[in-house]
Amino acid sequence: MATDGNMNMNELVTVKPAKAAPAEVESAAPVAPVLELEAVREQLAGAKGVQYWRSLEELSNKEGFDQMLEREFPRQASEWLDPVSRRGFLKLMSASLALAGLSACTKQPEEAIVPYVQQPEDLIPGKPLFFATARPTPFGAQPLLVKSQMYRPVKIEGNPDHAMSKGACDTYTQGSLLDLYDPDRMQAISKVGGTRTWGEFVGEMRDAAAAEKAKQGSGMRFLTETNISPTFADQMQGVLKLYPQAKWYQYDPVNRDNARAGSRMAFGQYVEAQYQLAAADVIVSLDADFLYPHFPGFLKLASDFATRRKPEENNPEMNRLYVVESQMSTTGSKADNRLPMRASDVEQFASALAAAVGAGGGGTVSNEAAKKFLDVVANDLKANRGKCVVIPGENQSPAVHALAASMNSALGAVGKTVVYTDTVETNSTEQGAGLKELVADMNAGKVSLLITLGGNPVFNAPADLSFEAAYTKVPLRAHVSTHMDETSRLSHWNVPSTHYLESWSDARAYDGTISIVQPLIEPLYNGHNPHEVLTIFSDSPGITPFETVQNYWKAQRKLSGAEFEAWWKRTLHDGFIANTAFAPKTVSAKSAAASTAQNNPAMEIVFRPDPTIFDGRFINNGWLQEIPKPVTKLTWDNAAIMSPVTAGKLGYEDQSVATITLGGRKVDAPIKMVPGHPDNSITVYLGYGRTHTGRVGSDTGFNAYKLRTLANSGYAVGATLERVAGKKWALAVTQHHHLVEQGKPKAGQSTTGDAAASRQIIRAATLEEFRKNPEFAVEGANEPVSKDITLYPNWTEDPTKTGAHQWGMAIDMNSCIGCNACVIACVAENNIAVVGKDQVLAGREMHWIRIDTYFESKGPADVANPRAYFQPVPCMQCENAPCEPVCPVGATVHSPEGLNDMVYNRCVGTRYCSNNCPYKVRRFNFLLYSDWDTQSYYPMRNPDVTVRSRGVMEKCTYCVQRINSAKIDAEKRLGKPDANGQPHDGKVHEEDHVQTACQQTCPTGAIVFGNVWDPNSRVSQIKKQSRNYALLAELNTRPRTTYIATVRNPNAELEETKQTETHG
Amino acid sequence: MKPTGIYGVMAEFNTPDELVTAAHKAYAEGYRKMDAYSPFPIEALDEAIGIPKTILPWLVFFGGLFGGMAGYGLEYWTQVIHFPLIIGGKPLHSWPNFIPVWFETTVLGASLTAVIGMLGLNGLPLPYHPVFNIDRFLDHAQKDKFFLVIESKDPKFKLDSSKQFLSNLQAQGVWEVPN
Amino acid sequence: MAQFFPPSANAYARTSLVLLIVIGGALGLTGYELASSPWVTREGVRPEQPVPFSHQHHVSGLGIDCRYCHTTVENSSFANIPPTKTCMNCHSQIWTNAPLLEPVRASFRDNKSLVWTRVHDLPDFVYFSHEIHVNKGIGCKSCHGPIDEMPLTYQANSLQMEWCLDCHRNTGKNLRPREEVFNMTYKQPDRSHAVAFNGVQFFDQEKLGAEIQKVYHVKGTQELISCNTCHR
Amino acid sequence: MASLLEQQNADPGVDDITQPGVSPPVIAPGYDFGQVTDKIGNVVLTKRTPWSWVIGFLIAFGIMNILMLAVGYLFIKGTGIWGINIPVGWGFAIINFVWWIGIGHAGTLISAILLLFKQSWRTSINRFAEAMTLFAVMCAGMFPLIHTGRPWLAAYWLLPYPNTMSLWPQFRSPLIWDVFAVSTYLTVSLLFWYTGLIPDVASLRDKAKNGFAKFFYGILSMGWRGSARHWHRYEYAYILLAGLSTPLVLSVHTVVSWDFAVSVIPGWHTTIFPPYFVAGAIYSGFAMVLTLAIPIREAYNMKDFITDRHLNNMAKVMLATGLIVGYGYMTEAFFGWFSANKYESFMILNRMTGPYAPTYWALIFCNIITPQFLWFKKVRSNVPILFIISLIVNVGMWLERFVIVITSLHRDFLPSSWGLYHPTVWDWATYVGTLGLFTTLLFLFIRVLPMISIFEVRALLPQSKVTVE
Repeated sequence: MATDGNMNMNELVTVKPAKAAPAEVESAAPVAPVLELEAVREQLAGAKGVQYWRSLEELSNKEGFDQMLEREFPRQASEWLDPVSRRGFLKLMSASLALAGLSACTKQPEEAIVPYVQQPEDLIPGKPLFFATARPTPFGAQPLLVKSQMYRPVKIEGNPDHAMSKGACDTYTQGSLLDLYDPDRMQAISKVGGTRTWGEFVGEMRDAAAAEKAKQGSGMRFLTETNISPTFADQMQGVLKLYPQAKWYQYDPVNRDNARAGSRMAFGQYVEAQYQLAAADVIVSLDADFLYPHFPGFLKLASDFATRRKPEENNPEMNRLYVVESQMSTTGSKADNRLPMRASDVEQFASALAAAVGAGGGGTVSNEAAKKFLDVVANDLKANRGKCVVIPGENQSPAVHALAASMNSALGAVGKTVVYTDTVETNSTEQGAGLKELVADMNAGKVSLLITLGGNPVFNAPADLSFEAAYTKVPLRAHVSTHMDETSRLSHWNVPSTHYLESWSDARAYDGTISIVQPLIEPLYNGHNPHEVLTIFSDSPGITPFETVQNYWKAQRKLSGAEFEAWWKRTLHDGFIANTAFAPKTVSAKSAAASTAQNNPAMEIVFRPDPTIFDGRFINNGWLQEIPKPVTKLTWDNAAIMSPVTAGKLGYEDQSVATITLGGRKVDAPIKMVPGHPDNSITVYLGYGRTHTGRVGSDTGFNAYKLRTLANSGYAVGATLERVAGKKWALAVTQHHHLVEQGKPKAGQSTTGDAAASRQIIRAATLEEFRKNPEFAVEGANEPVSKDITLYPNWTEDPTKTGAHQWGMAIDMNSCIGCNACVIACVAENNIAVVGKDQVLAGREMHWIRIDTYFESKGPADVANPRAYFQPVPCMQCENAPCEPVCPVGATVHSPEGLNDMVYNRCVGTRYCSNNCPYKVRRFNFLLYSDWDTQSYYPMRNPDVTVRSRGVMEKCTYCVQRINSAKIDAEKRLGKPDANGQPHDGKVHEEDHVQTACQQTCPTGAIVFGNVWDPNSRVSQIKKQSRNYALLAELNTRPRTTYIATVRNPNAELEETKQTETHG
Repeated sequence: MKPTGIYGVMAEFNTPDELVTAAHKAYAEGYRKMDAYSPFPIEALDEAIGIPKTILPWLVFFGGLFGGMAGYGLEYWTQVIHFPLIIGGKPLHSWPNFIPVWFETTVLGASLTAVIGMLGLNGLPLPYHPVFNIDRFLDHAQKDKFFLVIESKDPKFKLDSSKQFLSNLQAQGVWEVPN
Repeated sequence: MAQFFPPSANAYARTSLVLLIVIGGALGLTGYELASSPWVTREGVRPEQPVPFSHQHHVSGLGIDCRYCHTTVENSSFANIPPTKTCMNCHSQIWTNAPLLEPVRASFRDNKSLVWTRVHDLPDFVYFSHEIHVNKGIGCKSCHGPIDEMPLTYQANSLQMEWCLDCHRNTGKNLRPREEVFNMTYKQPDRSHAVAFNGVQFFDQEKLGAEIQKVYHVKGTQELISCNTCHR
Repeated sequence: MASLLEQQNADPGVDDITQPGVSPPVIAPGYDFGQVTDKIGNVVLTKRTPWSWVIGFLIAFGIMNILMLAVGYLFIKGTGIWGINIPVGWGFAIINFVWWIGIGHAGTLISAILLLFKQSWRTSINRFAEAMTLFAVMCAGMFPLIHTGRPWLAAYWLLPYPNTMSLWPQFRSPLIWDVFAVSTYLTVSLLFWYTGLIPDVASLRDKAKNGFAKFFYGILSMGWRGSARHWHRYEYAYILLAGLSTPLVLSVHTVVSWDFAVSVIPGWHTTIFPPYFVAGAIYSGFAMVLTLAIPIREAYNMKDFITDRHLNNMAKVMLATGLIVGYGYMTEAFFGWFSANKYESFMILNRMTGPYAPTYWALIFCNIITPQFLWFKKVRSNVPILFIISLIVNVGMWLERFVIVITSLHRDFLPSSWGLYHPTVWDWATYVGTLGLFTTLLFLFIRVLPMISIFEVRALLPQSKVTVE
């Protein structure tokens, strides 16, 4: 059912907004009986907004303004970690109150209960509702199913019926839930002078529009983010019709200009490449990081890729991935053969490869290793015509895209492993060029009214455009944005934008399927969505976004009345409009010309979207900030990432600070070494170093946009580095890769990955080895001691085996691509706290599941290009759990169904359990990490999971709240006829789909959970595989979580080279 | 029992030897209700004034037995009967893990019995006692002199003769000890 | 008399030792009693409510079923507190001018919720589910007491963990046939009074409980006292 | 067996074994009963408190307030103010706990075991060694409580008492064993100490002029009057306590060692721990007794009672236990190699060469190299050097616990979760603060109670001998 956007939050029955851990803490930070969002809004608006706005009057006095901001706004970020603060005082109060009472005598505060006046019929308080919607991104919509508790969105999942999701969901989308409740969002409409009403804004805009009307809108410009909404495009066309001289530009800093330009070179038109990896035996990535959510169409690519990585004993087949790349990416980590190569050299490589497979191009590569690699790849491609595909990187030049297209054509891949379709954007443009035109117009004084809908161009426009200077020349500037950002502070009018969970819209997924974006909640912060803003300029002002979207689709579908209503309901229910996926286009790529790129030995710098905060839009999102970036394991910062060799040559260590100069522009950046990174190249992530953002994002990282120009948006050559003497930039890294922490690794020095290999923590084989010995993962490995070796000779009954189900999990290391989606899904599901950079530095991050990354180098030759392994580690739920016997109060005990329960309210926090956990999966609230003060977070929390207080241990419980709810559902079905007409046995079965949060969101299905007592369950089937092994089995912990060992499929020819190098 | 306001008679000696000799003589004389006082333990006095062997060791034995049984009983009842929890794949009655607490409670029971029993058998606390009425005793009994007291409860006690008897033992002084 | 302590000191010394032990014990006992007292548990407390709603009148007097108001008790962990609309279903017809009901009418008129004081309030780390209890044959009365006789609602039991465990440890003692769950006049079987279950007459709660436990698949003690049954 | 106390003077003690014929008396000659009583009693009963005491006390009290501050802040903020993290869940708190508990072993050991072994030289030092035990155990006992995340709950959830949650402690946990072991140890030590004090307090009562002092000591002495019948039971009780304390004192550090040995962590999970911990405890305990005895006998001119012979004997005990501890270290290293267990061998290698290698080698220097000097009589009779060695051993034993706790935890099984531990200012403040608490209590003790057992010294004098039959 669709919410009509009219619900009143005040009416909600308060079933405890958030579950509280210890009662005593409650007394100090009482949960408001009624969720008074109005009051919150007022308070927030009053507390910061007013002062903030007053200071905007002083735009001319920039210095004073900045000081003001420092004092009033971003400095509050320090409160996050401030040792003595108001929160500290509250904690003192809670501690003293707690000390005053004895456990059971702690009297609970009186609580109010507030029923509806009229209860919605579909609402069952205590049971969640699920609504289908979609999250628009520049690369297409993410189809979603959002869990709503009492009409509060609490968890985002992928839409299982949608081909592009199949129930999976990516890292950014999982994290976007926190953005909805972000207390730092813009709260009110304002003009330079202060708070204004929507009416005033509309009035002034209409006046300005009227003035424009006279000159056909020649001074009117719209700047939006990449638009994938057909309705919006339609609306915009309508507006542009009214103002024929007006112009609409789209700009996203992470855009597809290169791909579009390449597509035009190859096909003469803009097309979208849809790779069908399920059909590909050989995949070649030319610097394409397609196994990470910042790649267009990621979910499907990852899922298709993984389906071909599951060799079984009786079917030992899998695909092969070659990666040539300019960083150590998740994709490179999964590669069977990987070649680190500077981004600027890839074009030559692509050109030579195209020549080798007969697809135009030309030239050769000079480097011996690269040449060998190229030959092998070319042969393998040619041997697998029609079953292979070449994927160009988003960062790569248009020429690489064109070369890839012509290789795919030449190799017969088109129609098989790649199809070309229309673009996801409603109006494809080369955005950089557009922005350049807009800046020129602004500078020329041609622009009198600029409406910026979303985006933050002042921060992220190419540095050489000097957007800021041009922007301030526009006489009237309005910005619609979720946060007060760099663009907002230079705009006259600021309108808070809605979050996608608050607004009506529509959007195309990468495959073209259109979803209706439906809101799950009334705008929390008076937000207005771009559709609504655009109606101001249309000929039908005042219509709501809901009407706008409905009207568009009525027109599109040529439906009306009940017929439309039925269609509409079904569409909302399904989450997408059936059969709207793009049909493949028949296009043929021109044979690409040889690359003219020259090898330039100067230092190269590669700009990439950040793995956690993307282009900077998620900078104020604590969940995403704290997710360790894949491979680097870095949190809360970006860094200049380089290879250890380059760092050594330049005399840098991790955390050294260097001034990077590129084209006369400078920025100070910390150094982070990553094995496998090509030498003489630096990778920087975009989006950090924001000057105007919320409390979370302030003072994090450095601004790489300062170096990025229009012409070199992917990479640039010619950077110079200069050491900032005596300065260290503490980098909060959650896993150190070298045995000498934070030091300089010496040549040939072993990594933790080597230790992991020797300890058989990661077990891997090549496909050849697997074929020869399918038992490689268990043979010769440390196996558990016999259960007979016990102090209790007459003890035969196992007390853990009395439950109706026995839960277990299998994690396929071959499928895991290290994308972190599981980590953040777990954070959202289990109310896991954000701790901040200082606490991460202290080693106290709270994630219940982590992705361990190991680099393995079997010999010196491997050090520069090690194999990488991802190993997600949640609680193992050991049957002989070492944590349990050491707890003095019985706060961690075993359930009869084999779960290792953690009872937060019983825990006194000795941390003994964590010490004794060989897997170190337990997390401790060293301080009060859960935010008990910010009211806006209360509705976000999962009411089925306790919010932990300080001094309490916590850990993964296999999402026991989901298990329990599934069990209750099953028990209620007891005796009723089941699917086969038999009386139901009251147990949870495979078809009940009880899933852990990590499993549900995993794009590659690497995590499988279920009842290990049911021999037909998927988890039992998978655990039966020969590759199944338990971590540290020799400790006799008998973990319920087991791993499926990695099998790689490297090309033997390249392996030989490695071997020779190793021995030579 | 002679209704008398006199607790007994007290004699002071300079050395332990003198005290022990005097005690022997008094015992030989037939006195039984008497006590010797010294600033440190003198084992020879046990025999000299006929002190029976104390039952304290038995009390301590039973104290320890009780402590141990209570400790193990508590463990067994709480872990096996009252709230059986599955801990680390071990049986509910994980007896090796119960040994340390059992041991400690045994020692605790025995030790408490030893001290409380000693005090109880000695009739302490007893801040007031007739012997303290003698100033010489107050000043020297806990320091450097040795005293022998024949109590009036003794059937052979006769104020004059007992006093005389003590004086004959080369006592440094002899006093009547008022009650 | 140079002796410092008077003869009476002996009595004082011994008495004070005894007193020390007695006082220590008494303090412990007081602590425990206090912790389980109604002052802490709010057992028997009738909090002030916007409207003095009488379960006695509505349930015993009018015979309204529990589920008329507590609609979700069989389907959700939360039994639902009726919206004002439910009250107004009847009270727009009867007692339309009763001053006592003015808050209800005002709520309906102004579209503003009534704010009740919660009577049965478990700590936030306890996850109690009405639906499973009701479906497994635990009557309303087992926890809520004689709610049909309460002119003003109060908490009939301590709702402390030991109270919960008492039933989770002795599963059979409160089970009744599912169709009797909402029956306020239901009586446990005894020698003189039988309860029929699955066509068999039971004269003994122990036997009835055991039978229901078997038929309804009520879990055993080990599972019901497992921590994650209530805490997560 | 009854009169062991008395028999002591007949037995010269260990010296006879090593240096026949040359043993100096335990107590300097020339004292009579009265002089002994006055000399020791006057320290307490003097009206003029020495300036040195006042200054020393104020310094100690000042340092103790650092503890109050640190613990106060800890309760406000949580254990996050310390340097602990995941993987190193235990830091200074547990190191200090084990260190203090170890120190707390000397007193009972001297009182009980040396009593049973008829070592008469124990007499002059047992009283303050026992006091030291009590105070050290108090300092130690504080740590397991404050190191928990929620001490306000741990304070009583660790005890078995009937409660409305129907819950009990989990008796399989070594931490519960700790609770019982440490509290039993504290109780028994207190009883032992108090029992020993009764006759001496009675002496003070009778000696005191001031009414308050008379009352105070009168209450404490419970009306002790030196009756032969009382002495008879008293001696039984004392010997029984000694007999009970001996296994107790061994059990306490054994239980503490089980905190580690029961776990699965490489470097912790080892059978050598109980004996090696007990030896270490005695080692550190004697070192601390020396550290205290040397200045105290200087300040209060007690050289006649705490003679060089005492220092010499304690030095020998240190040497012996130091060798056992050294053997323990070697055994650990040997296990690491001989077990062929990759985690164990990595652990010992990491100790010797990892980030905390300096602490390991410092501990080897302090605990193995330094005591070797004690082989030489010249060193044993050189009081300043002995004092310095005792300090070094104290530091060494603290480092030992640091090495055990930190290096084992910081790199255990999965290399991905390896980390480092850096103590914060609050870690140091808490540690230093307990030193303040300890010395404050010690100062108070010296001022208020006799630091040497008067009645036992009396019994040591030659004139106490009964020659008649």
